[in-house]
Amino acid sequence: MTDDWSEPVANPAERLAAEALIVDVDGFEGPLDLLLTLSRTQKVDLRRISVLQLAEQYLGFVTRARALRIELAADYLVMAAWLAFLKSRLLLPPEPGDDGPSAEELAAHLAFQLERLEAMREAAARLMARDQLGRDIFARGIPEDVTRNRIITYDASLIDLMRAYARIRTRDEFRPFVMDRDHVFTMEQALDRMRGLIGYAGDWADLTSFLPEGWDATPMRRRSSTAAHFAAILELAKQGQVVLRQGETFAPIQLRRRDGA
Amino acid sequence: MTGATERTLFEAPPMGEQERMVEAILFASADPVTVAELQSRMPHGCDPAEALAYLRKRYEGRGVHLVRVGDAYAFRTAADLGYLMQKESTEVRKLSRAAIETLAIVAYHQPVTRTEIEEIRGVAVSRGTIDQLLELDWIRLGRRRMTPGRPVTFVVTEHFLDHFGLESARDLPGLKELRAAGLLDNRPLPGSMQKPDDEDEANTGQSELFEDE
Amino acid sequence: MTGATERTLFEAPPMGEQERMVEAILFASADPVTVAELQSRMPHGCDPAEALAYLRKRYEGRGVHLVRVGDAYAFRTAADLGYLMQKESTEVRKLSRAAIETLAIVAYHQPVTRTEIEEIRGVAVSRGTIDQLLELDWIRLGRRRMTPGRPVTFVVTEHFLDHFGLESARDLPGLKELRAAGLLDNRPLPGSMQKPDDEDEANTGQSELFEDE
Repeated sequence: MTDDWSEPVANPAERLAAEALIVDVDGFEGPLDLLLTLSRTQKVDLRRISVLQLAEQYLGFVTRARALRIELAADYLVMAAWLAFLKSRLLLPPEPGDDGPSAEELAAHLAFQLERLEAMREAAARLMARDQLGRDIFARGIPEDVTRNRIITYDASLIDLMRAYARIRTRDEFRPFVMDRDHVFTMEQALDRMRGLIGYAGDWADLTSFLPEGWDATPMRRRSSTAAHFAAILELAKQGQVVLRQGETFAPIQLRRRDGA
Repeated sequence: MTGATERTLFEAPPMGEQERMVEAILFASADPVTVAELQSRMPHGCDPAEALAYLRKRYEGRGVHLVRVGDAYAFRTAADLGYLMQKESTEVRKLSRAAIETLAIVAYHQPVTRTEIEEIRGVAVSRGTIDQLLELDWIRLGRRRMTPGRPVTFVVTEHFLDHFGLESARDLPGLKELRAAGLLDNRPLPGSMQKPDDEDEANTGQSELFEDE
Repeated sequence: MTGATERTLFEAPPMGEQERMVEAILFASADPVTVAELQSRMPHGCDPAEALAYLRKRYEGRGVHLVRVGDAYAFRTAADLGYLMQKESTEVRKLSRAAIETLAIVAYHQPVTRTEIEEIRGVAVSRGTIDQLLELDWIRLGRRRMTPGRPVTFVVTEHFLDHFGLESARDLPGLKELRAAGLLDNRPLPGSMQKPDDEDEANTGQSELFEDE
């Protein structure tokens, strides 16, 4: 896979030092990318890579970069710290009672990460090498667009129709924005009414007996019609058409047609 | 041209291969392609005219034809399959309130004039509403009223009865039934419902009705 | 159902005719057409899947091929004739290495979260990289992961398959080998979860690693 690292290297250490100086850190896409590049100098299958050697290579790289006052991003330093830790763990025998992951496991995981990244890079290269649409293979040049005929149909059900009709026919009773005057009897109405009725009032009669049918059912209607009729008879009295009397305060008001009127 | 001498070194590809080339070029090209252009794009020694003739034959009777457009060539879907290039989608919309109310008035009061509809609705009826109902074939023109101005009247159609599942406009439920069905508020009614007219306008000639339109 | 009786009233067109229909529809479209859409555009009782099989055979070895893209089908020029088509080639936007790698990771590991992509690449994935791939319509959002935070996942699109000439994501080159090698596994860092108990395997791997020193 990466064994064909073309240039022959006489002295790996020298070669590596030169490489580290040439390669700008920005040229790497993160510590893992740098590690993968470094691992290639080992000229072995990634499965057989020496993680210890790789850790040393990386730490050497970081040291030289610092000597050259190259600013290293934090993640490079984090990786350096982790590799330094891994290196010491790999070199020293495990402490008895240490129940964390073994150095070998950590090293194996790093090797796995490198192998996986390498595999993805190869997969990406293979993907991009495929025949691509618009470059190697082509779609229809004169697509005949499908004409989309949208037919709009209007629908209504019998219920809709009936509701609509019911709405129109009951509109007179349904006046949401008008003050409800159903329970209001106006003086004009009462006057009209009384003018028609006084002809029959030859004898004293209670005002309440003149109230229209249905207007004594609720207090509101009774009050409204009583007030309207009271005002109406006052008007008629003023015009000299009726005579009024009341025995005492709050006693029934009585009226009769004025004789000769 | 650097390729000129090189080209003569190679034999022209077999006709079957040339046919493939023409097929691919015509397929992918955004415009019809002339023989000259085919020639310029194919390897030296090719005979696009001959390849075109073979290809044309190959596509005879297929769903796609090789057609000549001016002095150029292109693939086109067979004319008899044009109907496959259409996609019909039906969108059902609810009638507007104005339309459904107008329709209801026509149904319950037919034959009814526009002025009468407006009186009943209490608002003007737009030309568009009437047109829509005419277009839907739910109302049509009835007899002219024998009143000054001889206004046209509207009546519902057979199609309307069909759509609403009615045998005749007389089957429309009355207000009492509407109330029983819970479609009306339970309030006293001002005056009784008007029965639909019994006038028979089935044979009304429509030609004369359009005269004043 | 009303359609059931209707269907039996009409015979489906003969298979040759159905083949023509599929041919015409696919030829006319630049984008792949699904079997369901073919079905909806063809007369009742047609079997587009069978017609497609015949048609595919018919175009084998031609300059234009019938290819499958996910659940859809399209005609595409034969790859070996790409050199004739320079005129049609569209300028392909140069993708960054990050974008190409991210695309490959999405394709091979899908559905994959952004964190997983970053784990594999060992570096943060920039918003722009994801946006570019989304814009190209090569990746799209998949289902949310049912893990804490419910992170979104990315998957490749049909358009991706179409672009790279893949019938399905299963046909990605080397997919089987990568899976067999365990390179598509999402292995956590040891110690971040439970300790692997297969010590023997770890030792073998490790001893091999030491040999090179």
